[in-house]
Amino acid sequence: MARTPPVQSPPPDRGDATGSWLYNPAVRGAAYQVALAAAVVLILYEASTNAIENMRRLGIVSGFGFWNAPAGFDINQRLISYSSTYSTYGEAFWVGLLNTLLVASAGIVLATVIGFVVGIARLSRNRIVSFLAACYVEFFRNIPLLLQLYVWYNAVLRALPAPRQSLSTADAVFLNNRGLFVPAPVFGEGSGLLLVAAVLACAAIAVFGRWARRDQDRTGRQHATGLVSLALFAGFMALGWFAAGRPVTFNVPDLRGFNIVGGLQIYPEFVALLLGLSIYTASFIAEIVRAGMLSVSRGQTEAAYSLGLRPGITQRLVIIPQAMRVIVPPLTSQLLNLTKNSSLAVAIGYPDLVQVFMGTVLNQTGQAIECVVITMLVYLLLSLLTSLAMNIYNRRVAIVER
Amino acid sequence: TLDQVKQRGVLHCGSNPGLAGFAVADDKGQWTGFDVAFCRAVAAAIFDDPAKVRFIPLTAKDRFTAVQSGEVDVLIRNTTWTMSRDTSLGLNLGPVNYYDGQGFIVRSSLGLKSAKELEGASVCVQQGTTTELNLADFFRANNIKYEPVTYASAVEAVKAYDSGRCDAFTTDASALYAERLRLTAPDEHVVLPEIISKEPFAPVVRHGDDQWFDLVQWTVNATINAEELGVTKANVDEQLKSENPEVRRLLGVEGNFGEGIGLPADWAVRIIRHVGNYGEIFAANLGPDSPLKIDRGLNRLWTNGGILYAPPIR
Amino acid sequence: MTTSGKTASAAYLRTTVAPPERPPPLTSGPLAWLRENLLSSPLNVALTLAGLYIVYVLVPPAVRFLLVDAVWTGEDRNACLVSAAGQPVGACWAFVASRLRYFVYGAYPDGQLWRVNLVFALCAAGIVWLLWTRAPRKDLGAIFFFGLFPVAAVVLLYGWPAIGLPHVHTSLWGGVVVTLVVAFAGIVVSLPFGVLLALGRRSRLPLVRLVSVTFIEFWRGVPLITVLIMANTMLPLFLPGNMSPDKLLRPLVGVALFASAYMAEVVRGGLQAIPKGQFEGAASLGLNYWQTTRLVVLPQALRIVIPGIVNTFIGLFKDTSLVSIVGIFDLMRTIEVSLADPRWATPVTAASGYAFAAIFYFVCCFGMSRYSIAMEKRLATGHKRQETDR
Amino acid sequence: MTSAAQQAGQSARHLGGAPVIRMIDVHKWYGEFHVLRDINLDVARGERIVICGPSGSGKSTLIRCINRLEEYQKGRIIVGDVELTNNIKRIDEVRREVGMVFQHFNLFPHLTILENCTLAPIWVRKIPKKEAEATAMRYLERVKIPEQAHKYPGQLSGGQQQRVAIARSLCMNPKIMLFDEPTSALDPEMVKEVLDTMVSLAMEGMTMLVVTHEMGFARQVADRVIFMDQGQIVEMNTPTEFFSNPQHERTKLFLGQILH
Amino acid sequence: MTSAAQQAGQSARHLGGAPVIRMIDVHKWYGEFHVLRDINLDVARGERIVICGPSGSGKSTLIRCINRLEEYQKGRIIVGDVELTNNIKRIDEVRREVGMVFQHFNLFPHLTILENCTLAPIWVRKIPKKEAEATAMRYLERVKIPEQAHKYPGQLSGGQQQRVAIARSLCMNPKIMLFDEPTSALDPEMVKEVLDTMVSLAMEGMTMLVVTHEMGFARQVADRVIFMDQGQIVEMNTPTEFFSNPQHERTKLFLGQILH
Ligand SMILES: Nc1ncnc2c1ncn2[C@@H]1O[C@H](COP(=O)(O)OP(=O)(O)OP(=O)(O)O)[C@@H](O)[C@H]1O
Ligand SMILES: Nc1ncnc2c1ncn2[C@@H]1O[C@H](COP(=O)(O)OP(=O)(O)OP(=O)(O)O)[C@@H](O)[C@H]1O
Ligand SMILES: [Mg+2]
Ligand SMILES: [Mg+2]
Repeated sequence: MARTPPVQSPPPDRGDATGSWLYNPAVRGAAYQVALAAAVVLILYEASTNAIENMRRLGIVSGFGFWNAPAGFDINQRLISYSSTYSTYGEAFWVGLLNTLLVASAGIVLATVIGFVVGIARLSRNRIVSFLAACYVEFFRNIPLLLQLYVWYNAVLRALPAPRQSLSTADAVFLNNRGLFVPAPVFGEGSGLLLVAAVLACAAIAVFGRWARRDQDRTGRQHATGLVSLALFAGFMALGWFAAGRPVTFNVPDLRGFNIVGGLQIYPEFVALLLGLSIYTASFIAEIVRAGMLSVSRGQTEAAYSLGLRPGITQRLVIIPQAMRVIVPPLTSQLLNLTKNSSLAVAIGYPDLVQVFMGTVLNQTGQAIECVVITMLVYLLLSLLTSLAMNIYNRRVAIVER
Repeated sequence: TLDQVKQRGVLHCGSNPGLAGFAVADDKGQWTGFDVAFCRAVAAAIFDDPAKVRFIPLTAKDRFTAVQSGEVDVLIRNTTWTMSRDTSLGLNLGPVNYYDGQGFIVRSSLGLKSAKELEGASVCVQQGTTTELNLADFFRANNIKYEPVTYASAVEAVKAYDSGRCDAFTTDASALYAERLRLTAPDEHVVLPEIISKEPFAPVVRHGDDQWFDLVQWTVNATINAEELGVTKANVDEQLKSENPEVRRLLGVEGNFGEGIGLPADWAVRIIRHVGNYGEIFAANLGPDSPLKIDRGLNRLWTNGGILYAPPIR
Repeated sequence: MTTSGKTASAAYLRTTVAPPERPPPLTSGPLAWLRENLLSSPLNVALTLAGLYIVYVLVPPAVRFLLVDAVWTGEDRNACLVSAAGQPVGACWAFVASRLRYFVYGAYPDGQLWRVNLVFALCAAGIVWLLWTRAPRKDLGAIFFFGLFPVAAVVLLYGWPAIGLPHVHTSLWGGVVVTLVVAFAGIVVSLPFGVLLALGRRSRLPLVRLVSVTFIEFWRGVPLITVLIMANTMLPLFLPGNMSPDKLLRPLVGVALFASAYMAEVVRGGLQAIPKGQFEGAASLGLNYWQTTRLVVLPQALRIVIPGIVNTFIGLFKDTSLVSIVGIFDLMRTIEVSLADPRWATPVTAASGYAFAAIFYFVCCFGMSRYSIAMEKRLATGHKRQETDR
Repeated sequence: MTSAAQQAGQSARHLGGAPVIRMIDVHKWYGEFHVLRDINLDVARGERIVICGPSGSGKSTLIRCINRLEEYQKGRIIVGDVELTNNIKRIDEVRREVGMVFQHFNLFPHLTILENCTLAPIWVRKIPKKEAEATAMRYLERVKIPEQAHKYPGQLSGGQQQRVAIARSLCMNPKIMLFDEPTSALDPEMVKEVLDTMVSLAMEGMTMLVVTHEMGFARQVADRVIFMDQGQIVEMNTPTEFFSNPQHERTKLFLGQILH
Repeated sequence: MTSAAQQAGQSARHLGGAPVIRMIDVHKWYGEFHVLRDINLDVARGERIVICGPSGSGKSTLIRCINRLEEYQKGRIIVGDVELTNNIKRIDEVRREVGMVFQHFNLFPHLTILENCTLAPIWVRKIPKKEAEATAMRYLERVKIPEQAHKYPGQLSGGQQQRVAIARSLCMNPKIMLFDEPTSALDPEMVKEVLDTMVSLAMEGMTMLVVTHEMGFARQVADRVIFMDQGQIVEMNTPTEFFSNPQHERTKLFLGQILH
């Protein structure tokens, strides 16, 4: 009987002749799905017909016609030019979106820095330091962010003096309850050269970096890349500065009337939001960092030490690369949370996307559905892009197993 | 709507969640104020009982949706009557129960005489109201630079002003007086003389129920007419015997004007007996008998140099 | 080697036992601990000093503000303005005390407070029943907490004239009551709904999976505040005709949908941890899909994710504060509103109110997080025992 | 009918019973991987069959096809008088009659031993709880661990757990029992207690298909031993013949490795 | 000086080399727990020492003291001509000369095998990459896995990983190699390949300290076998003597358990 039946390819999907279709899982599955689809469609249909009917009844016109209508209201912090006279609701949207992105990106940097510092402090062998870090984490993450924002906003405001009693250094930087005023650079003729210098500097640093790596590969010598890069950058910039004839002047803030005029103003709402978001999120990041560092087994450090690697290099080449794999995914989700939480700006008067678009624009135009949908889509898009990037990263760094 | 209200046994009245003088609830949920009084007037007209009102606090943002959706039967909440609101939001507004205008409050220590001196000032304002637009218009028209600081709620805006974040706070003048009371040191703030906008406050109802709209309209008108005719809470029962045909028509002794709005003939008597006439409502909530002590100004009767003028009942 | 050649053997045999000795001084005991943990290197000394300085900067003023200089009694703002002795004043607890009723019950009518208290008591009982690890009949507890209690709470809080409980409209609810109602409604809805979504996400039917994934990722991708604003402005539009959901109901719907998505992900984690053998074991006994899910898979999965559920609840609890932005009188908002009360306007009023809120939220959240950590430890050791036993 | 099928039919007939399991020309693929090829096997009522073969040869897959934990793509399997198709009702019927014991026990860790044993009778056979518990206790006594009834699986040793798993299957009163390497996850000292249980089960006339490498067990109780390789049944014989006189090269090699 | 120290010195001399490791009167505590007591040991250049003893007797601690993965509180340890103190520079010097292989390999999972082997030479010895890679390949060939150079540790079997770990240590050209139970985490069939590598290393004259329970290995290559118990060196002898004629009661007991 030992004739070996040959290996065959599977036959095409076998229809089931004998089974009653009622009990066929494939049929049942299809039925479930059709039912679900019907339910979803029904809900969507109901909701949309209701919405249309209601809007007709209430005389609400839908559509995006308002996008190009003049806005008529002002926004204090704006990264692109905007004025109540000439700008449209659409431009208000961009102002809000950019403000969201501004505070989110600043928050991401700050939260990551604080989070790593606190997380590493929590692992410190110094008991006082690790205890303080633990207190930080427990305190800030167990209090609602909204409450923290109120406290920061009011604390920031109350602690600072009125404009006339501004704290100032060299009559160029002022700090008061209207915010922080610093000289604003005004780029005159020839500033382009500075840009060129910066680009050149970066190129030079890149070239040097590559050379340093090669040289180490070749001769084993190690180079102080950080210091050299800094020097290179400073040198190029100085060169460009003088070559272009000092093109940049500064608009120095000045106390005039009852307020500070000129300069670059950093609003207290921004500061409060930034602080609140970063400090709150950092308390979560700290835990993630701690867990990540602990996930690298003690054996890795010991192995590195016993090979003669110094603690600094061990951290850089052995521990951190491994910890990062564990840290990065939850870290991104926290940073995403930070971005989403920046919508709490609405509580303290920072003109972010939600405050401007889902607040003022929605109220002035009455176009609730359009405004809500656009705002949500923006956040959704941010989330999806982030998770996409995350998946790619994960695939790239996944530890290869067999 | 009237039938619904009658059936429900209680009027749903949209109100400001807290504006001294106009609508405030105490810890126990008891509402008082100028707008509140008009809500009660409507309830009194319908039920002969001013307590049959449920007050639904609404923010500036969601007040119109609340009317549109029928969550409230009427919105009496310092709402400015504008054309767009009247025509494109599916709402009916009117008549005016308070003539207001937007003003500024500043610290007296600044020594300002006029809003035109606010060059470079930062101004706290509440989001999503006509106030925000008027503010922009005013500064644009006068070509003055300023820095708006916009808050979602009035409470936040006032708090920020109080703590020094802004040089000025702007809202309807009536509210300025009310909000001033909330400041840490009310005496150190002054209301600037400029009124930069017309803000006629009017009750709001939904499109499509004209009888209900009439009822609300004439409730307001009744209080004004009552003041004009000298009918007060105290003397309303006496006035029933009045010979003045206008009074007799108002109080339903002559004719049956209540029929047109689905109410019995004594509808106005109920209003006045329970809430009083316009002058009494004003005095108790905003005027001399209140902490706000707002001058009646435009809100005097036309006979007294104001513009308060109600169509006659006949 | 100083001593040379006594025996020429490579062998060594210990004849005298070296007894255990006490370590030399400075290598153990509190001093060694100090040296080891605080002063082992110059950097460490610097860190210690910096740490002590931070403690010095933060702790005494906080204690002074919260306790030593605090004003405990008083009728109005005068009590909390600069004290008679001209000293600055700490926290104005008198303010909190005078508004405490409002913070807890909002404007709930006076005569009816017992109803709220009863709900609090029932809630506490349910929580203890469920979370205390040695309480009996957890299944009944769950039915009580997730089935009976919500109904009872609604009846008690909202009223039912037929049984002699007059209506108390939701616009009168406020403070802690609303905070708890929102958080609780979130968890009660999100748990079953999250379970369904999690099962859907793991279904082998592509459409079911697609719908679940879309739903979950949508809600997880947008900020809660936008969800709340949406619920507030758009929900009435989507419902037929004149149906206008209660003001408090709208954020509840928003919160519930939002929480369900997060809960689904937590539950999915638990489902993934169930080994394939459990499904096969159940199948080979003839249990069908729903029986397997209900009797075998979910009991295990939910137990594993209790810490995750508690953590979600902590997040939810903190997030309830956002409903204040859309005009719901939760604890946050009652405090915010009270801060604007001119009778209590003092420089320390705001700080006192916020401190009160902070303490409230911190105590609740920290307590829950400790519980979930303890739970996690128990689960971890439980698993270990099982493995070694095998 | 291929020769393999004839043989299988004959051996079944040899025992005189009507076949309770018939596998005819069964083929199965995992994707493109042909894991079962041309399987023909008849099992008579009361027959005890041991299946052995190198790792990956498809033994587990074969017996998992019998209670439809796996689908097959070609051929027919008939259990009792039910043919296995996509009909869920039919599958449930079959699973009720076929018990299965796994390598890793697959007890439900959140239920006590007793609950593990009564779960299926209560929910599948809809037997009153009392009655189900009485039956369960009887079977727990039979596998000699009645005193553990109220413990949880995690508190038992591996051998005890496996015996519970057997009792759990028996509580459904199956007509056929399938065993997939029931002792290979056990420490050596526990293997015996499980094998003893299985032997006593065999002695009572249960129809059994056992995947195992315990050749002592095979010698003692098997009516037939089947050797599989690369998804095929390579050789099938009575244990005496099988061990003393293997025919196929592969079988010889395998037995050489396994019987030290 | 205690007798133990004398003895240790003598045995080293007996082999004729100058001691490359000298441990004099070493004591170590974990908190209050006296884990190493009165350790005296001289290791000559080229000497192969096997350390055995019951679990918890301090074997690992002992060899971890030699490259300062652990501090000790009393006594002296001199490696080469460097005394181990808190001086970081000195510790680095010692670690460069002492290789260590762990029970759990401790390869860096994010680096390829080749990168694992070149990391330390490049960053510690500052050797050009090319050169380091050439050396690494040489040692990988020596441990018979050059073809795996570009794989990651996770893709290798345990035995292969341990051989990589040995190669990685060898790439630093250490004068002394420490092994801490290098085979105890391996499946039996992989033990041999690792032991073979170690034997061949021993044959080339590397100074080795090996904690292991592989008594065959000890017999084959050890110059001395040390038996530890409760933190003390209890007995030390040539393997022949040690196994055939253990002196101490504890040693006898231990050997009785371990040699089947
Ligand atoms: N779900 C699956 N998908 C793809 N291939 C599978 C799957 N399950 C098993 N296989 C493959 O099918 C073949 C047969 O597996 P099976 O488990 O039946 O072998 P076995 O004889 O029981 O081996 P063992 O003695 O190791 O249990 C193996 O090569 C296995 O890798
Ligand atoms: N970091 C530590 N803190 C406290 N005690 C420790 C520590 N490391 C080890 N010990 C204890 O020191 C003793 C000796 O440990 P060591 O690891 O040296 O033993 P060993 O002989 O290598 O044992 P094994 O054969 O199990 O590896 C043990 O009792 C152990 O519990
Ligand atoms: Mg198998
Ligand atoms: Mg050890």
